[in-house]
Amino acid sequence: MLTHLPILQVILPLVAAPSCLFLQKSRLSWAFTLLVSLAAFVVSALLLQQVMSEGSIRYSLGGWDAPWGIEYRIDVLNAWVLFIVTGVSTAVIAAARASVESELGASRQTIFYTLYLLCFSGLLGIVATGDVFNVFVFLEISSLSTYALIAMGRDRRALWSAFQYLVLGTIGATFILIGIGFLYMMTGTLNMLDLAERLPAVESSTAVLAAFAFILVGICLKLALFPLHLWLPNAYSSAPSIVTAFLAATATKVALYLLVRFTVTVFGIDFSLSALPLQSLFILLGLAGVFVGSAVAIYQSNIKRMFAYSSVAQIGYMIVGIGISTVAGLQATLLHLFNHALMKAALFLALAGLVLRAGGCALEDFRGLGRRMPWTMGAIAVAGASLVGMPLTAGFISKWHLIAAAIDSGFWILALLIVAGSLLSAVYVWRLIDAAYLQGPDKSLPEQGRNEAPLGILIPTWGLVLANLYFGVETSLPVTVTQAASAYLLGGAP
Amino acid sequence: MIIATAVALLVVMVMALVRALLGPTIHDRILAVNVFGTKTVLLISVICFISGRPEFIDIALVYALINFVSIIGVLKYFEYQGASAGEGASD
Amino acid sequence: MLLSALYNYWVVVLLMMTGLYMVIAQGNLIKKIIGLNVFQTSVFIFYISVGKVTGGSAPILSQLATVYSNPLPHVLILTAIVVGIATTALALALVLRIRQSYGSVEEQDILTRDSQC
Amino acid sequence: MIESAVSVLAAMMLGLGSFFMISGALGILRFPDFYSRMHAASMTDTLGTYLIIGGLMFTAGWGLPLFKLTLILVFIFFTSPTAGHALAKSAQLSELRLGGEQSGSAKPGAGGVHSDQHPDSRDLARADRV
Amino acid sequence: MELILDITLLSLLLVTAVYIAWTRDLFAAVMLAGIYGLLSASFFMSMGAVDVAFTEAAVGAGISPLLMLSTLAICGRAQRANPQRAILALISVTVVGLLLISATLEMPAFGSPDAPAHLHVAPRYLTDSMREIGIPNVVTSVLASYRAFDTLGEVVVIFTAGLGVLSLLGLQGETLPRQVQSPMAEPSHLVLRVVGKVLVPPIMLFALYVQFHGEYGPGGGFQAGVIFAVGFILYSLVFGLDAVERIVNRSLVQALAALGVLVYGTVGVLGIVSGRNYLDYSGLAGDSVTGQHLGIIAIELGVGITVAAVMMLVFFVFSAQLVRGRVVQHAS
Repeated sequence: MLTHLPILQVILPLVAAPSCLFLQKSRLSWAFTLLVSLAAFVVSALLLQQVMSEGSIRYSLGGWDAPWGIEYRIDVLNAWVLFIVTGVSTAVIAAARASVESELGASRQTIFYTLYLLCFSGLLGIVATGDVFNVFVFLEISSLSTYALIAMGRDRRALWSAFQYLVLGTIGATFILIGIGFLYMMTGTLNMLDLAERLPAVESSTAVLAAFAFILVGICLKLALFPLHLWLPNAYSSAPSIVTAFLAATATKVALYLLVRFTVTVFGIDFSLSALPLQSLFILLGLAGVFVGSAVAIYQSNIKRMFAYSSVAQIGYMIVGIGISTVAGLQATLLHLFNHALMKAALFLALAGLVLRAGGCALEDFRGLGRRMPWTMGAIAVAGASLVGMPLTAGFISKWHLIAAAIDSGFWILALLIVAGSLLSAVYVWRLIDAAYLQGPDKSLPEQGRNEAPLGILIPTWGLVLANLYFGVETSLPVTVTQAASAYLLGGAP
Repeated sequence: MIIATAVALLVVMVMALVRALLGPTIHDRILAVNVFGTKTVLLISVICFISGRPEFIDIALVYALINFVSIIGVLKYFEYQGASAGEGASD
Repeated sequence: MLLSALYNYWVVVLLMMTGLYMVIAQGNLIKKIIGLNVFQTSVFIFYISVGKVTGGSAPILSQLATVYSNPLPHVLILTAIVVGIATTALALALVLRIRQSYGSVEEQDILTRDSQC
Repeated sequence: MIESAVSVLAAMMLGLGSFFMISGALGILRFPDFYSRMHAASMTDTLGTYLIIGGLMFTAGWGLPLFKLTLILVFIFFTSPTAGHALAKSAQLSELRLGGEQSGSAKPGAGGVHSDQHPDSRDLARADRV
Repeated sequence: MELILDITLLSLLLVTAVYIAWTRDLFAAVMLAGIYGLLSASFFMSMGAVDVAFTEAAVGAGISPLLMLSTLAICGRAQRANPQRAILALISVTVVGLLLISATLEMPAFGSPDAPAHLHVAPRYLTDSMREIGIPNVVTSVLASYRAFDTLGEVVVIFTAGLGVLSLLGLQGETLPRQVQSPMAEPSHLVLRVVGKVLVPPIMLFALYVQFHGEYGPGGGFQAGVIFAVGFILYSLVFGLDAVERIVNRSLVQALAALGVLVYGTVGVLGIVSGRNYLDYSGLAGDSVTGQHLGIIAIELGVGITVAAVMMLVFFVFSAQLVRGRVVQHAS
């Protein structure tokens, strides 16, 4: 069975999704989804362990060898991303029940879990595959289910943001399709490794350059890289809370993975950096994302929206890491990918609890929250500290690596700007702390007693928060893995 | 002769397209689409013969089917549309 | 054949641009969806043009033919067409819901109505 | 001998069919109002279609393609008049409903929206009457 | 001849697309989108892509205009002019266009048999698929065996879209009043009713033919599913939605949609059970060619079931909206 792990990773949720539709009771489908997600997490842990000890795994689907059939190819990079996605998904779905029951009508809950599983398997499929067209297909599975999930949000804005996302997402996917078409036209293959072998022979052609540009723009639309981020805040703030937590922690990570996979593995880092002024482009856009995202976040009164803009900023850091384009820079990106997934999942889950109890998540709802929901607010405070990059939290580790990588490559100003960006994020996190602990509860409202979020939400949230703290101190797992991954990607070691 | 037929079909398709573009009424457009559809059926059959693979005529059959169903669907739309426009005009 | 070669790809490019223009510039949501369709279909045409081999027959093996078109782009486009109709169906369903809750399918109306409340 | 006769027959049918079709299309393009266009389409067009499929049938020779062509012929035989009938009926109905407006032209704002909401609905109607 | 066909069809496509972009009558735009579908299908046909032409005809000229028309019937057909973003659109479109045009200049010539695309992976499909899989339609062999996983993904995409539409619209239509009938069901459409009744069974038969003939000619599960659904759609157009829902109710269709995906997924798992990789059908029967054949039939069946079910589901949900809108209008 161990040899089938790569395909089990994807096929388990994929086949579970239609089965879930047959479960008529919503609690049953929740338990089923949780079980599937947990199983996928176990599979990904096994995969990661196998890859770390034995090197990359290849799995030919249908028994057809690589360039003719579709191949799954798991190296340290995908194993790492798979591990993150499945882990976060398990935590999110564990917290989902109460929130979903309060935000969605009873008749839609089974469909919700089915769509969730579809989205989950779509994301896993994108990460696991070694075939560029297969990436497109699974991208569409995850995108279509995401649009439907976002549209399930409570007010009508959800519909509009789902539509906006659908239009932009389809344009992005079609751009990727055009790029794949050019690649196929120039090389005759769709397999990533085969492409990597054959592209150098034709890399001077403008068609390959156009392919690169189209794929890049398509992925950046999905990634919500500044200035293509406009769909993200709307989508995140109006989707059901659980969907926001899941998407914020996984979808952008998977898009970032795709960016790394295409620029580093398929096109080769040398081509990627020489074809376009990509290094400065990435660093500039990343920094612009950091500053614009953080600055806009400061002025938001809807906290979901605030953290959505903060996501735009955090994506900026990761892009900067790729832009540095050294082993250390890439490692910082991959580390931040992991840490950001941990903190955003924790934050949005805590917000889900808040929405459940307070009915909304505007800044006013935070007044006196430290007393009303101490555990929820505590989670937000710790995860917020991690977001800012305080020492002893996971966020500090990745920022530290990023700054070190920048200094190593001689980008002193860049390092300073990263620190400045972190200060901006401290401002918006502080607004929450200030409202929750320092300002008294709203006097005009009747006095509210303690009204803590249900344990079903608190436990997964605090699990993630503790992970934030744990990986802020004991960093051996993420650091070893990301070190191996980036050395493998850039150094060409097996 | 087959090739001449194909050219004639193309010419007819152009004319039908012009009618579809010009309108002026909804029904003119539907008529033009219908004519265009039947011409496409014929064109596909003719292409099959020109390319020497007459076994692909199934596709022409599907076109004929789809064409018919979509014309009926369009007309149905129009009945709804007309009904709601009538309602709209009265209030 | 050279004229045809350029012509094919250039028309595809023009079609893509028309579709993309519709998606970006038109405020009507249904028109946007039609534009997306035009855009996607032009990509299909591009792929099929890539798969064409001069004098090649349809890739269904038979004694009548020796040269065949490339089957792989056909397979890819079959999948892409399905993805396209799936997206269209979902988008239209969204439009219907938007019409129900906003009372309009014009982008401007929706934006003003969103900013009002 | 018979073969050449068949191929001559096929060519004649194809040619005649093309001729009918083009004349029908000319009618669709040039006739002044919807009903005469409709008439042109249904008469010559159907005839042209039969002739062309007939010609192809003679070209096909015995085999599965011949059978499929027959199916197409039968299908068109059924559906073409039905579609025409439904179309004419629908045109007639809509004209009655819209108060006998000339050639059933769509009313401004026929989209179920009030014309005052749509400043360009007059445009639309104009575009519709060009 | 090929050249004339090619150029004419492409020019017509261009004219149609530009007119669609220009017109402000959405109804005309949708009708022309139907023509656009027919034209592109004819183009695919002339390029030798018979399976694609088949699918595009059914989807681009059939299902998608029908769905758009039902949407239009509810949302109205007038479109407002708003040029405010035209400049941004023009700029981005021009950039994309120039990039593409510059890319075309160095592309392998159109139709050249020496293009890299025809030399590397594809030749094996053409030369070896007969020996390895044993069916003449290479597109089907690639679709259902070499790249079967893509096709599984495609089925899941369709399933996802069906679910999405259901979650958006499906749960409102359940309060549909029973007595509402389609206007087409009025006695005045006697001709239509008779023809509809006569045509539906042959359409179903044809769908089955397409389903199982897909290995030898153009066709396969997807196309068959669409044709099957079109049969039901025709029935519902002529006899009203209720008549169809008496035969197939919605939860059955929903279950069928899931079932198709499950069939596909399970056939893949059988590959693992038989000691091979996922979706490897060679072990399903004594010799590998028979196994492949069996596997392809099974998964095509799964595809057909899901596609037919989802298409019907989507169409019915949309029509229910239409009928509902009409009821609301009558009430007000």
